Amino acid sequence: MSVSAILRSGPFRADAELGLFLGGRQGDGAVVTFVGLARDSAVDGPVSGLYLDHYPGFTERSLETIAADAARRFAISDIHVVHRCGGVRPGEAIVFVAVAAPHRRAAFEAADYLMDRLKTEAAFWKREDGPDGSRWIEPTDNDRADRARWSD
Amino acid sequence: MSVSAILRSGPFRADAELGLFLGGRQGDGAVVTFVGLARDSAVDGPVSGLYLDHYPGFTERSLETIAADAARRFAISDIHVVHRCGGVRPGEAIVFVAVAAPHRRAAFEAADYLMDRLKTEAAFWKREDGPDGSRWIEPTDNDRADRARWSD
Amino acid sequence: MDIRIFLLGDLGARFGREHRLEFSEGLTAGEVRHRLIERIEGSAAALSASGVRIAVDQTVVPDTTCLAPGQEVALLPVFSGG
Amino acid sequence: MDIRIFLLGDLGARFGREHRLEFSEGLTAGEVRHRLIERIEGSAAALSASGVRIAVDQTVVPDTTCLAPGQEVALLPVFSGG
Repeated sequence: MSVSAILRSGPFRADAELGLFLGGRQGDGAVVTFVGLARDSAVDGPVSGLYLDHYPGFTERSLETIAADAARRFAISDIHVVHRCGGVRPGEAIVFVAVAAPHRRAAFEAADYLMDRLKTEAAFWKREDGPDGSRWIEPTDNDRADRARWSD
Repeated sequence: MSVSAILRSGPFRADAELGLFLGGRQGDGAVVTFVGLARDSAVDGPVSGLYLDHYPGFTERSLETIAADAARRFAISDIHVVHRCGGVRPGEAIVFVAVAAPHRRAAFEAADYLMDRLKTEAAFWKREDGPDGSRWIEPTDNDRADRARWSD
Repeated sequence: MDIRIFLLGDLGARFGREHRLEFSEGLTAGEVRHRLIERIEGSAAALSASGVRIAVDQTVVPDTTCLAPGQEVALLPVFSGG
Repeated sequence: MDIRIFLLGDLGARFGREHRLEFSEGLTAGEVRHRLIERIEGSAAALSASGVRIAVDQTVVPDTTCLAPGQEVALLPVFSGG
């Protein structure tokens, strides 16, 4: 099993990450990926960019813990997580999650679980920048409800 | 909304499909993909290859129907499905599904639904080839149970 | 005009993928199935299995459907899925 | 050796990201919080908010935790998630 969780301070290509993750894979029938993209708008209006503040070391460990928890919980083979920090422009990938498994149900569930954890427990502090200024944001009620679907 | 479902008779690159699907996307926060790979083994032992027989025209329409049903059912923006026919070697992609949505829950659910339908209702007849000969296979009990989670 | 018949999946592998039957007045989808069984030795169990559906011009129909000259018939075993 | 203190997220943006305090015997994590509040005008409500946790050498701890010289303290607002 290979479990990796990586923090990146600049743009990365989700398609290239998928290509590497798939390369040479013969025993797994299922690969599920999630790509979270920075949107050009939010509830409050247009968004010109995001800034993800992080605490070096601490943030990386929060990603690694979430990936390791998913690996323990589901019948999967490999997990690869890439997460941005710093400035992110609309259309760029914020997060890439890939899960490989012999069968698809475990792959879907693990990816879903990873995202619910990452959206609430990854150690980031996110600022949305728009024409009317900036605001620091917290997980939405939806995010918290999604997280609550998984008992600890 | 863009909904496409394509049949391919030769190998394709899932990473390239993802790259095209992501390109220029700014209003959607979530992209979920599923890649189904040909495995090098099955319950009965090693598998040297698959052959997916199809009925030209009829099979394409079965893919299009499934994609259109998913588009109607979930709050998603775009769907792209690529499915192989003919001979497939272990490690090659059999199916690629991508769903883009403003929010991740709909994207996950639509991808999950698409795969459950495709694994039971896509008009293919699949032969597994191995050292002890070939056998034609039907959906597994798991596949049928997964499909039954979605009421029509 | 003849009726063209396709056998898909294992049916095609065992009994030949493409067949032709002479059209005759009142021919039904079910009758096509029976004529194939008569023509192909050992095919009765496989071709009459309840899971084997019949498509006429690419639409699945009941066995009682009447055919017209030049139509395309396909015998479809249970789909394996993708 | 001084205690280094990091304020993350909006706390860092409002009150400065990095601070230093002179270590003194018996200093606790909660005492660091109070000394910062005294030092930074208008920071009381934000720094004492219940959601703001304290990490010492990168591990979240209760306010009663005793510090040692040279340790690193961080004040962590509620994570936004990724």
